[in-house]
Amino acid sequence: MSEPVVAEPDLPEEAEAEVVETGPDLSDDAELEAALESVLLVIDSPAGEKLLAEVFGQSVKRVTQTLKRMSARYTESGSGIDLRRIGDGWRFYTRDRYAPYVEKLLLDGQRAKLTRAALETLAVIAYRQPVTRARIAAVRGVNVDGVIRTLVARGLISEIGTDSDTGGILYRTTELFLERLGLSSLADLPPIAPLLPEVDAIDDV
Amino acid sequence: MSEPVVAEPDLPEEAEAEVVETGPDLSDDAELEAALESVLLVIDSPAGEKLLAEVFGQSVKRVTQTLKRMSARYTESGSGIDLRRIGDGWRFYTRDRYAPYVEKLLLDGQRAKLTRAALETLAVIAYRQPVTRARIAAVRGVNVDGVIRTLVARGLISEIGTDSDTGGILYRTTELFLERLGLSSLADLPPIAPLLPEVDAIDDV
Amino acid sequence: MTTPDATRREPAEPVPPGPAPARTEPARTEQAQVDPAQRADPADHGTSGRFKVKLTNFEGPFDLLLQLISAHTLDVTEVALHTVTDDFIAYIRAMGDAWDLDETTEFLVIAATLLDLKAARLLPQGDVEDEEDLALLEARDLLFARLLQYRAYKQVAALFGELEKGAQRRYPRSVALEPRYEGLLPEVMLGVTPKRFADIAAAVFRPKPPRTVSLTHLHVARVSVRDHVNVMRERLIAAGQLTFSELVADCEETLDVVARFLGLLELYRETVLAFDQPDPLGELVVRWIGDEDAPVVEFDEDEEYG
Repeated sequence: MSEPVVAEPDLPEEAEAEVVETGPDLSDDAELEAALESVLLVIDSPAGEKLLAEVFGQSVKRVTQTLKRMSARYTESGSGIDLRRIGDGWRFYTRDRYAPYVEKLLLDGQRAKLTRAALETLAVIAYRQPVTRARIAAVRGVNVDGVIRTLVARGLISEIGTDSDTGGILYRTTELFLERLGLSSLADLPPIAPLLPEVDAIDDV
Repeated sequence: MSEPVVAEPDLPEEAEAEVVETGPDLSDDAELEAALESVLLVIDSPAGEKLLAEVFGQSVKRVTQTLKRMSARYTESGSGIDLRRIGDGWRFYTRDRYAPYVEKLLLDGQRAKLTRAALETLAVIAYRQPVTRARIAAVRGVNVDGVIRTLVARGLISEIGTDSDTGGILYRTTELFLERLGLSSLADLPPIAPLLPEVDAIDDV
Repeated sequence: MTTPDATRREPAEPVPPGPAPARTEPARTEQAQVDPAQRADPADHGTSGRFKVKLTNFEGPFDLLLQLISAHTLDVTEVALHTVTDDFIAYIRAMGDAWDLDETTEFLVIAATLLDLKAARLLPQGDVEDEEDLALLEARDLLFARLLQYRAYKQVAALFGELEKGAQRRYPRSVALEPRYEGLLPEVMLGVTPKRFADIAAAVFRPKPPRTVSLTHLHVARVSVRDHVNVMRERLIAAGQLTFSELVADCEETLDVVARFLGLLELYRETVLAFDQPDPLGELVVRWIGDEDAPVVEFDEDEEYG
């Protein structure tokens, strides 16, 4: 009667989680390749071999060799993922031959709506402008580089000079932002609730 | 092995340039998989089978089968890329065993967890939705106004009308809630009925 | 509610469960451990601290009950409810001034049921003699059902926490577009109203709460239930009847309100009071039905409510 009888859901990651205890063995080529795949999946701008070597505690030479091998493998197998070294680092790109489908998807509006992270970052900028990237990151508790780049690209925020103290770039919201929210000026932004801590509040998403 | 690559490596290399002219032949399984890989690389929220089927002009059934096959292949080969169906669609995730390396590169590595109050409130809403605040408070025995407000602001629950009897606002969980828990749908939750006492009177409280 | 007669109801011989929904039988051994007569023995108290159970954090009365039951390493049964009544009351008293009335209400409702059960010496196998017994049994079943219900959701909440933990180890791809596609994006949509946007901002800006509620203030304030009993006795004799609001109108601290409430239950046990509450959550009217010069029944508040 007192047993927590919640049926264990089918969680394949439980087994995998145990492997993490010991950590992947990166001296194994396949493991290093897989670890590189994970990291390459989330980076926003090209990552240099030196940075990646530091992340994995491997030599620059080995990481470089591994990246080249992976890139060749993706190409040979005709994967839709294209690993290329452009500028000063490596990044995943879509393979050229499938670009028409990517374009169709984007035109259909798959990325038209802002993500939650983008919305939260935009909220910080709207209510704290002008504000630096570091300040935004401090409020949200996360790295916001990619999101800020996206918001600039979408024309919702723009740079307006640098902070005199820190030298960081300052951001503000644009006319387009007001337009999209249906407001005529920043003064029309609803006041935000008093910033009292709440025991019930949940932490950052 | 860790390759997010198409299964059939016998794609004629020399023909590739010409294929681009006419476009990939998506009736070929390997081509469809590769095309899906390209598209999955650019989305920033889960993409449903229906949307993907439209983009490729293929049946929902075939696209769904292909995605499942790809996901299984990534997992079997130990790829660092994890293709999962979460919320209302498919998306690339990093494989969990490589989280430590991903977290080295991402500042938002250690993400905050939901508080117990938030989890308990979400539990009641997930199983009883649509449900009023009063009903949730009755189950938990505590006032839930603050936590409900925060969950709404965080996008984990949303309002969907009012209860016809009491006029209280009804709440339900959102796609973001499913994503947060890594679930594909509410149907993935274990049944709660076996845990509950069989007293109808509780609902009258 | 009519005048209770607590003395009439002696612990009955164990009989098969009454009209309560069939549940797991409480283990015999547990029942022996928690013999109410033993616990009421003053010799049990005194130097032995009553706060044997130290809880770090709880979310509401059901959570507290479950934690107390678990701390006594009991199964969740009606018997367990009996066992933890004293602890439960002790927590309410100690926490009194740290809560607002909103939070306290539900605790008081549950405390009242627990005390009713204890006062009536109603064992799980309670024999049904009259309507009053039946009402008490129903109250017990409802409380027990709500406790089990809460436990079910609490277990699910724990599962949610695990799922979240697993999901947090998988990072979704969410990167800026390759430059070649940047011109293709359709017009951006925020998808929220200004009000929602402000709510999101507020949620982001809100200071992160500490993970646990400090209980360092436990044991700080002590209020004498006896004093409150005496105050209320005088007032009720003078006025004949008063509402609960009137009785607590002069209380400055929540703890005092709690003490008055407990005091009322005490007077009720002396059978000098009657309660009227026409609607659930409606105004509680307290009527004096005792003798004006009735002898004051001495009681040891620690024994009963510690």
